[in-house]
Amino acid sequence: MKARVHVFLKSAVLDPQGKAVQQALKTLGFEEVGSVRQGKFFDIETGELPGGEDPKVRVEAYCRKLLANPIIEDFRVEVLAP
Amino acid sequence: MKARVHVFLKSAVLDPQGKAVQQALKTLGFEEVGSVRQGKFFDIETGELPGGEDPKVRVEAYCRKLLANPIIEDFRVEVLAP
Amino acid sequence: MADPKVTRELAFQHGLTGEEWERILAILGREPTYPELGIFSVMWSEHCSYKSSRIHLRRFPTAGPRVLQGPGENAGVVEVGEGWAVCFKMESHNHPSYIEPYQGAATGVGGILRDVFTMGARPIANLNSLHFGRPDHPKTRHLLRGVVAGIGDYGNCVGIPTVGGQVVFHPCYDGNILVNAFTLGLLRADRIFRGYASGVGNPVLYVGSKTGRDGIHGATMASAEFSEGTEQKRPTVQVGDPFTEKLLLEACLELMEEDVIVGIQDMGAAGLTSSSFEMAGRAGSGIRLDLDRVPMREEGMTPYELLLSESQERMLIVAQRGREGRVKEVFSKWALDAVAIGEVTDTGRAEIFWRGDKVVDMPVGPVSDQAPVYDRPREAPAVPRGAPVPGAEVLAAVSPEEALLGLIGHPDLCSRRWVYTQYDQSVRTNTVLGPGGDAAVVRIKGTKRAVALSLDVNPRWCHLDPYLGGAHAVAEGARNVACAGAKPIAVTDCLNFGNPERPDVMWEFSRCVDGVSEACRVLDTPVVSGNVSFYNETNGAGIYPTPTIGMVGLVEDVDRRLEPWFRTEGDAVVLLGETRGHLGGSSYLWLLHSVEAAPVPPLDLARERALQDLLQHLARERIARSAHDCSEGGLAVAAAEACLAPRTDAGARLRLASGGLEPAALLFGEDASRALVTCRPEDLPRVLEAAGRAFVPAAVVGRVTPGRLTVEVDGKTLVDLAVSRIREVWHGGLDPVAG
Amino acid sequence: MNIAVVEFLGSNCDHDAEQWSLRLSAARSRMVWYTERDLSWADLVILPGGFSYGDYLRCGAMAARTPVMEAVIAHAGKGGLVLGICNGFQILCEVGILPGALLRNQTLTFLCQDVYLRCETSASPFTSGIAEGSLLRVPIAHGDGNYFADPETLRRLNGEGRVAFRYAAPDGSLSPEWNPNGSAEAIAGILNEGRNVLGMMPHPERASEPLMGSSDGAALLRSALQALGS
Ligand SMILES: Nc1ncnc2c1ncn2[C@@H]1O[C@H](COP(=O)(O)OP(=O)(O)O)[C@@H](O)[C@H]1O
Ligand SMILES: [Mg+2]
Repeated sequence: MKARVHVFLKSAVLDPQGKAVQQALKTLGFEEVGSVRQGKFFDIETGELPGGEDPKVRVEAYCRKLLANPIIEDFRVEVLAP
Repeated sequence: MKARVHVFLKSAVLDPQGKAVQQALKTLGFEEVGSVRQGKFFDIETGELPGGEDPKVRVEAYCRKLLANPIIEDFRVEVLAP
Repeated sequence: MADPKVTRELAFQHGLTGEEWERILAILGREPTYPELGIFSVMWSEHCSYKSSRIHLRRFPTAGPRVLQGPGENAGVVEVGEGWAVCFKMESHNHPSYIEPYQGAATGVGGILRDVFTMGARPIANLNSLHFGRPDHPKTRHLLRGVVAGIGDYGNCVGIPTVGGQVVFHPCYDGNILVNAFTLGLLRADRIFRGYASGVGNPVLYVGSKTGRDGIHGATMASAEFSEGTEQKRPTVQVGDPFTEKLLLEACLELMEEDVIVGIQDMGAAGLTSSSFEMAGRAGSGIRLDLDRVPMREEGMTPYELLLSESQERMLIVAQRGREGRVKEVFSKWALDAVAIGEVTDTGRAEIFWRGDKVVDMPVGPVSDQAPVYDRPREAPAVPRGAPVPGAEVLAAVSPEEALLGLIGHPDLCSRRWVYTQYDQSVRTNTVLGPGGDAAVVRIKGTKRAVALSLDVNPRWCHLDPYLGGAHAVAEGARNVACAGAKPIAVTDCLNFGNPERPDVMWEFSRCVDGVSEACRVLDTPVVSGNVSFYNETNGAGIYPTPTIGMVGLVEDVDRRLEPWFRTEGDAVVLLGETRGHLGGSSYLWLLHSVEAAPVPPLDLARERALQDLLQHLARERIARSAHDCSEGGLAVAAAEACLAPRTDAGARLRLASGGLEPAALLFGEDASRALVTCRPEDLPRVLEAAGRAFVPAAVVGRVTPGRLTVEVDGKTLVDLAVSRIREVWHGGLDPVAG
Repeated sequence: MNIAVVEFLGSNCDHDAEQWSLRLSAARSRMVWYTERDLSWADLVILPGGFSYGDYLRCGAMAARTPVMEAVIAHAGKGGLVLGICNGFQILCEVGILPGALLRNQTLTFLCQDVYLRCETSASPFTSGIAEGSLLRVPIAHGDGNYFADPETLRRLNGEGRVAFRYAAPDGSLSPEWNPNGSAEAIAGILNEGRNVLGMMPHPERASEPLMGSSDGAALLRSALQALGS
């Protein structure tokens, strides 16, 4: 299976990195840049899933167990190939 | 305009974080996990682009000037709303 | 993928010369295979073989009663008492850091750490010497930020404190920055490990990260000039993995507590090739490797790539036969692989196999230590370098107070706080004095001892007068550690120069080596390790000669050390050494008047030695309370710096006699061999008496006072500044460059 | 007092914490490997600072999911003392023993410098010997120490007196200038509901003898020792 997971900061959480990127873009002359939020993504490849588990459910488990911290982050899973 | 930019390590470049995540997932019992590559993404919102410039071209300029380090990273731009 | 056909042309593309090609044919008695050609090219590159520098480096004094391991191993080792020794070395990562500042600097730190722990030492201190282009060069900000973050993130993660260094800006580095990383480790004097592949039949184990196509030909890149376009043709940049480094460090040190390891060496430049050839070369043995067993990160790797890859965080271990299991056990505790990939033989040859074929079969000796040695032509410049010192009218155009603020707020001389707050300075809880003083002081737990460390070089002086510049670098380093109360005991160096094929560069190199050698001889500080980086040149513009000196001093009783700062009101301020107002080469003329004036201040090494012995005496006998050397910016800058003690606002009132000198010369001249010391008023006679006995000139120049620095010359107040103002200007100096 | 210092892969302040404990003569301390599952012998568990798993993914994320943490949770649940320093604090938040999270420093850089900590409560085993409102000078060394919690959590922390330390000026006042990493309400350390778990970003073990430049940090361990009646 192949999946891509996006992990983003919740909107209530300040994103100083995104802010710094936004300011840097402006300084470079890209005046139009309004807001930037930065996140992480993971491209995951796996072997066969155990006992025919649903790929999406499985990857969501990766997220809950490790990839995202629910206090500050949300995630979204896309299964790219079963 | 709204765009999302993915920045990834070039495939030949070592990704220590991805490697560590992969091992951690395995230790957590997700034996099937084969490879993990970690990347960054940016969600960007802008005001009007100057002189009707093509949004994709413009965002690619952000990437070349700032968001991606061409020596070790590649990027991909998706324009989500013009 | 089939190997390309090996031809003379291909050898040229590998940076080999016609003469070297002939030599290869003679050694092998046939044409080399493609992997063999790769091996010759990296082993005989300037970076690995020292072919242009070797005959000069022989002039360094390298022996001494404390020296347990001199140059030739992965790092030098010096005994420091009570059964302890320190192991240290400095290495350049200049080219990679220019191309990718963050990863280049980070992997530079990783490399020097491995050089030290491979000797069996636990790293306890990192320092770094950084040289950037002019502060307002468009690339400087990006390079500075990337390099500092890279050094910090790597050392911080591994958990080694970064306790000092230097940062220099000069236009000669606009296209070639310098990143020199220093590590010092601690070990028992009788537990030194070396890079020996000995004992026929002993297994050769590969430990650490898998091999990818990282930095293939990094070693030859470090041996060629940059030009337009090389920035494009770059090999895959190496990415540092400090977490793996930390595991590797712990696994190696844990294994070294047992009798399992025969020899060990990191895979640095030229990776598996240099480590296996050097280890077999030192032992006079042979080695057989099976490349199929090398852990690989990428698919389709060829023998050539496996041999030349510079993937980081890898080591080669020769273990005692039958103890492989123990090696694997310890490494697996640290979540690392250890794989037997070959064995030691008695053939004197390197025999390397790939899918059953012998792809390399060559004698080790001729490759590892009979590399070509060149005595390249040297030629002094026709016209001596440097402008004359400007006349009094020019100097008078800037008031002393303006000049002082201009100097301490200049990126070249201001506080490095922005840099070193990004470094963990206190992990391991040994840091007695971190960055910000003359020398860093790091204690040795379980004893009263400490080491004092400083990195120094003044490239402008080395340009104006390479001999004196080299000698001054050693003298300043030794003075810095002596100001902490330490006895200078040994030196490592990192010699950064331009293209050695240019006679003027080779002349600079040779003169610098002579200056360094002479100073090391007189100051009793043998050179125990070092590194040469040539070809720091872009489009024909080379850097100034930059022989960075890493000085190591020993404090026998850490309670009898000195700090550089004024602290206690009423203390007497004494200037040791002679002030003649020498402005040639000064920061004052360069930074405020844009003049690189000659000549460089003279250096009397016997006087220098006397001053340093005196400083140690004053510390040992607890007569002095502080000592700070006068270097860049002269007496006035030294005094201002001494006012900047953390959390105190002690100032000073200085009353000087001009002795007929211009104020600028008196205040900002950079006469060598001077230091500002303070003492309790009642100890003043003892200070003066000790100085008299040592034949060191000493003048009482003022008192420590609260809150202000005032300087009177012949009764006239020339400087009157609040310490808080000095501090603000000093702290703000890097903002325009880094912020 | 039996002190357990947990060693994760990559921990680098583990020995500093151990030596800190050893300086207290009444304490016995032992290093505990991250795969161990029994801490029943320990009176105080220290989760040390320093880059477990390289701080990859998120600081403390991977350490929080190691076997030893189940024992730490059990120990804390029984009221046993737990002190998380720097990375240890991040781990305690990741595992949910303490609320909130530690984000990237506002400066976006790693920061190592001395800070002043104002003690906000003496009502805990770690701070019983430290007067409320008094200041400790202790170093920080982190890239992600910017404390974040939702408003409700902050309200509770304040209301229940569970903020142990705040970053302060040398005169004890609070101001953004003296809050080095941008933490919410200048929070440098917090307690759990039972007050037996303290997480803090600064490093008291690095300020525990005069040679280190400050001994202010020693008070934490001394308080804990006293609380345990040894
Ligand atoms: N790159 C660096 N990393 C850490 N500390 C540094 C660095 N550069 C300078 N420092 C520290 O700043 C202080 C001033 O440096 P410098 O002016 O070179 O000292 P000195 O003139 O006494 O040799 C020293 O304590 C030095 O260790
Ligand atoms: Mg100095």
